Amino acid sequence: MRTAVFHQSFRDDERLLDSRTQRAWMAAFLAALFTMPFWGSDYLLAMACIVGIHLVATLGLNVTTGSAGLISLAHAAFMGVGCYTVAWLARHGWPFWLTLPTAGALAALLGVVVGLPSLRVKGLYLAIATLAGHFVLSFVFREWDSVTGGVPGTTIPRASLFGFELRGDRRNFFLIFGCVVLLALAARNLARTHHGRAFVAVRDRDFSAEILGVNLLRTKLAAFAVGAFYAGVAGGLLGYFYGSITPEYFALTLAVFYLAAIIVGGLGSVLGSVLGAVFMTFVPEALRLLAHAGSQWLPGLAGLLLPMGQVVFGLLIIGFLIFEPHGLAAVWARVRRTFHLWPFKT
Amino acid sequence: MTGITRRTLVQSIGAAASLGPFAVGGAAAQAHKGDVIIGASQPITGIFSFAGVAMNHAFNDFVTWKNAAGGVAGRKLRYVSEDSGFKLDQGVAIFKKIMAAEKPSFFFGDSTPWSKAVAQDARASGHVITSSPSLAGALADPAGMPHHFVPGSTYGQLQEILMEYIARSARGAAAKPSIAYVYSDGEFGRDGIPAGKARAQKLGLNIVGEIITRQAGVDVPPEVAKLRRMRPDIVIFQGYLVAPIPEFVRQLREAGLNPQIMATAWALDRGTYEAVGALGTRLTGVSTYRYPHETADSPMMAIIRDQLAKSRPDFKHVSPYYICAWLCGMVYAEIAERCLKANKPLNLANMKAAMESMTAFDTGGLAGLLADLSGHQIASGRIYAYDPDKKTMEPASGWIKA
Amino acid sequence: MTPTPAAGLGLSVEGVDLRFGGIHALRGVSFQAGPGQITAVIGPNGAGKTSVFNTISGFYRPAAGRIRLGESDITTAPVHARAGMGLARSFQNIALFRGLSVLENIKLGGHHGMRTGLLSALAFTPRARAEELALREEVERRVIDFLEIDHLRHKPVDALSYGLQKRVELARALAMRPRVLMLDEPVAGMNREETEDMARFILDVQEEWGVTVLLVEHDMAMVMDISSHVVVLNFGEVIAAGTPAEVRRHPAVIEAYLGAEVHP
Amino acid sequence: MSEWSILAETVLLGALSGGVMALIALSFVLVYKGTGAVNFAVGEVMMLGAYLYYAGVVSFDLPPWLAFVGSLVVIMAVSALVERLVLRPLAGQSVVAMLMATIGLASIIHGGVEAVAGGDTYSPPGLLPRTPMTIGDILIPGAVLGNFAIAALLILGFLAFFRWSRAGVALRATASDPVTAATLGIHIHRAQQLTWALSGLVGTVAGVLIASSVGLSPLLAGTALAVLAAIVLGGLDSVAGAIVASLIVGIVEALAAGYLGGKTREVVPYIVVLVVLVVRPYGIFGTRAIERL
Repeated sequence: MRTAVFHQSFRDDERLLDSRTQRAWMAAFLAALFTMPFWGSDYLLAMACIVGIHLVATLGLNVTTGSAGLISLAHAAFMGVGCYTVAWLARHGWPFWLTLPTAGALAALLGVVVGLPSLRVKGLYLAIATLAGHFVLSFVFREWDSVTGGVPGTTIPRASLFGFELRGDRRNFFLIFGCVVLLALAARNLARTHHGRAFVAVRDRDFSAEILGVNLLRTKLAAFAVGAFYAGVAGGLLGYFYGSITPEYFALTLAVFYLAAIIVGGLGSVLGSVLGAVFMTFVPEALRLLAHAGSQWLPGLAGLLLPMGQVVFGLLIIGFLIFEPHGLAAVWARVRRTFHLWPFKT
Repeated sequence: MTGITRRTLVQSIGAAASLGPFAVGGAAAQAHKGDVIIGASQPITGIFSFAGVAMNHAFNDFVTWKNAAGGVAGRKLRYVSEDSGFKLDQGVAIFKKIMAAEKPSFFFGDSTPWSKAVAQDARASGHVITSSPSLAGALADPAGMPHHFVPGSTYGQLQEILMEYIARSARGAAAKPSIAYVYSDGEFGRDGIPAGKARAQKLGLNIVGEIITRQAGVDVPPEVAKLRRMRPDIVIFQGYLVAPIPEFVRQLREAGLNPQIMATAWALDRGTYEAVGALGTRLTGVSTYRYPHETADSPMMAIIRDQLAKSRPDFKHVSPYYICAWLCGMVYAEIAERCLKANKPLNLANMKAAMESMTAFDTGGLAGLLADLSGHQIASGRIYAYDPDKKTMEPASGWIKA
Repeated sequence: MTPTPAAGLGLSVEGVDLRFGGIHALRGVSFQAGPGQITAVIGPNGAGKTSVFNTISGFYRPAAGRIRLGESDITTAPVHARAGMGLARSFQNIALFRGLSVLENIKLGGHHGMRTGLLSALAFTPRARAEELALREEVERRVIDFLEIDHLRHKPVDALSYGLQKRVELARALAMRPRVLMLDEPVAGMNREETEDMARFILDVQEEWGVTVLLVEHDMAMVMDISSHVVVLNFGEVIAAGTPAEVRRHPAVIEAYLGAEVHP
Repeated sequence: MSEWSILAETVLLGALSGGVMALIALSFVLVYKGTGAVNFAVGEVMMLGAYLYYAGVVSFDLPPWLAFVGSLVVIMAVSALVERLVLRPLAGQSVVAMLMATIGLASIIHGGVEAVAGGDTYSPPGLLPRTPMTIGDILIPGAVLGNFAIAALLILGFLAFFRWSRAGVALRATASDPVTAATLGIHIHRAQQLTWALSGLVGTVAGVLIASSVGLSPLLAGTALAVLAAIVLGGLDSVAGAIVASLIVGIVEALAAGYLGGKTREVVPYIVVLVVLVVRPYGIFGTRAIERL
């Protein structure tokens, strides 16, 4: 029960951070985040950049599958589209603040095309239709040598801002987390507008939503477009971060990784995407540290534990599905609620 | 515990034991003044684990042997490696972690994507020479990848050596043999094909057809049907480790065809030549490295055998991956030695110059001829053919330079 | 304050035929719902009441016949466009969206009136914020206060009692700025007191907003009490229509409900 | 060889390889019809079965046929266990949840097999003699014939089982309407467990057939994904559709590989899927799901 939070106007009631404590926490979090390049170690920065890229893609999938309930297995392919678009445009001298939105837009366009079957089919048929979309796009990545560099892949010139080259993890960090904050805010805003509500309505009962005036055609395609836009931007950031990419990176396992992230994190919420992306990226890392720490006493542990990465990954998905369907976001909310009036009893 | 699991567990426990102390202990172990550090992101787990485990053992054994023999110009070698699981994200993160923590002078990765992904950071760091088991032509590029070298011949060169051998052995014959390519739809499969076809054309050899298949789970019958129509004298496989080659050979024989079966580098491992040999077919192919049983002609092979007897008695099968990694260790040590002897710091410029000065590097017989590393690769190889009696691969030609 | 919505429109169903494969659900159904009036459609279970509603909503496409809303023929209009024309609806088995709070469910009613584009929604431009706040103002004033559910705003929908859920559904329908309000068994499963509340709300809506109400309901007392025109359906056919009094005495209706009189 | 016999050979080989694909498709459809869930882990169960068979032959020195039967029994037990521990707690949850549960399952099996058996490729012994057959100048390899024979036999057995045996009818009833089936005294949980066990069995047979011809490695699981194209073409909930569609996709893949080059082999079935989904959204034989409002 939250006390001392009284709104005078609807505007206050509708704000994202509606209490001073929330605004304080958010300010502290953002400060810690954007000063990380100065106190973080190289390794931490590298992992943070990878988490940031996965987070942008997870935010997108949480719109398509989390909010609108349209299962998409083509998310990794959309990321590929974004990455190759940025690679091609950057080679022709376009600056990053132009290549990233264009990459997102192109990926969004393909998202709409792959999303077309969602108008006539639902559930598992749709999942298989997006799977088909994934394989068709992967085929294009491997064969269209002139643009994508074909099987050997292609290189992406570093992003540069007015000649100041974004090289090394520190500079890329700001580019990536600038996008993360912007796109997370956008996703959060979407949930406050009628588009966001329409997505959830289409997920829960799309026939009733239609009768209430929700245009299913435009809403489902918009869900695919927004999700693909995010994946496209994430692909672009990936290209700038790695500097070179091959088609193998955008495998089906990556699409499954993002599905797992939104389920473990929490379907349909931005907080869910954040928690899911961070958690799922660090599972293999945590396993490695556990294996090394344990290998002092149990030499065999690393040998057994490391390949178990995939087993743990699967166990997590099933565990969360059965015991905590609303994911880490629900756990986070429960924890926060117990500390609302800390140290007093709620 | 089933047979296959016991062998694998032993391997992986061995890997873990070597991994454990070095990976974590490495940082903690008191770093001697100016240790020469070799970092590695090895695919200990994942679909390439059998190669990763072997290469990890090789580097450990090489470092133990080299330090026992006085190290490098008085300095000790230290090997720090972690498991990449053959995933790009993890492999790159490990590279950055070890570069930050250990400032290594040498780094060994797990694949072509890895080598390309870390290229810009490796070059920018200015103090590391990288390498990997990938024989892709794009990686042997002194100008584009000054910090990288390929510990063997590139796929293209291997194909060229193969074509030279085919042309040479057909000199007396009436008609030139017809050749068919069967390769997998990935960089591992496609990379060397254009060079091979070009050399074949130059030598007047006739390529009657190309068959491209998936990396795994290949539907063999329709492809064999096509081969039947091509009627090739020689079938060259490229881009497979074991999987479909034995089945291709089996169905070719059932269809009454008996072409000569050829392959390159990694495909010439025991799994393949034994399976194909069991079908009564002599697998032939080009390899940059000698085979472990050739201790007579290669003093270094004898050293490897002794070192293994000491440190890893139950490690029976020495695969080409082990030899490649050991050879790579030797190149690293030689580069370091040449710089330190001329008391030049181990930075990129000096190490690159030292590497390119190694035009007649004695690999102790591992790579046959004296190796010339000026092109950031070892462009030589020899043809080996399977000997059903000895059940090993025996030399079938002299050493050929690409 | 936003302008009060335009007065209710007349709704006429003309000779509608509906078939599901072999089943002939509706046979030449015709009736009118006078503008600003409360018209009830009654009949035993399986008479085709919900089928008529679904056909008017556009969920089923009739084999023959026409549906007219005010002047325009909406028989083939796309389902989602009908909300924009002023056709609002509640559902027999409650169709609230579990993923949305009560307030969000109600706001969804206003969806067809929103003009903010996707991009400006993502950026939440001042225009987008203004439109959302205007919708919030309107929903608060004209629906939430009106139906006295301001204590439920941020509650999850499935935490509410059955009666309250029905009221939220009515609120959502009202948020659609309806000109014709279709209510599918609004008081089914409610106790006496809740039924009276709901009946009062329906009457208030009709009187204050001048909205045309089309009602499907089994609670005879409530129907006869508040509706000015009653249509009786049986086996997909209109067997009687008129004022509550006329219909009550109509022989065909009695027979359909109570079975034939046994003549001595 | 004349143009015609090349075409005939390609089509025949495609149809024959479609036989094994039909087994995998049957494995998918069984679970979908029985429990409403698509099992994305069919490929992994297939691979696990093949590994069990190989372990039986190598580690326990069993003759191939005994090892084969052994692996079938173990897989049926494993599948039943999976249904009990993973699927039943999720009954009633959304489609996304069921789909993701099987994807999680696939990742567990894949990781487990890789941890124990490593990434090497093994070649398990074949079950059948491999005498090829020639019709005119068309030659059909023995392996393909053997695989098709076993697949056909098993599929006919299943169709008979579903048509005439009491348990088969009970499974069909549970599949079409679990609630009514329960009221008629059919123990629906045991029926669904049996469906999963049978799906595992069919998958393992396909796994052993493919592994003994193409080699056994964790990547074997990938071949099952191509079958998804077939079952969509045939309609997710129709056994006959899945079988016919698998033959069609087998032929389409063979024609694509034959005339458009090996590279297109993997993507052509998916292009066919996209076309079908737009034209006939529920596949050729699939029934259109009726939405109740």
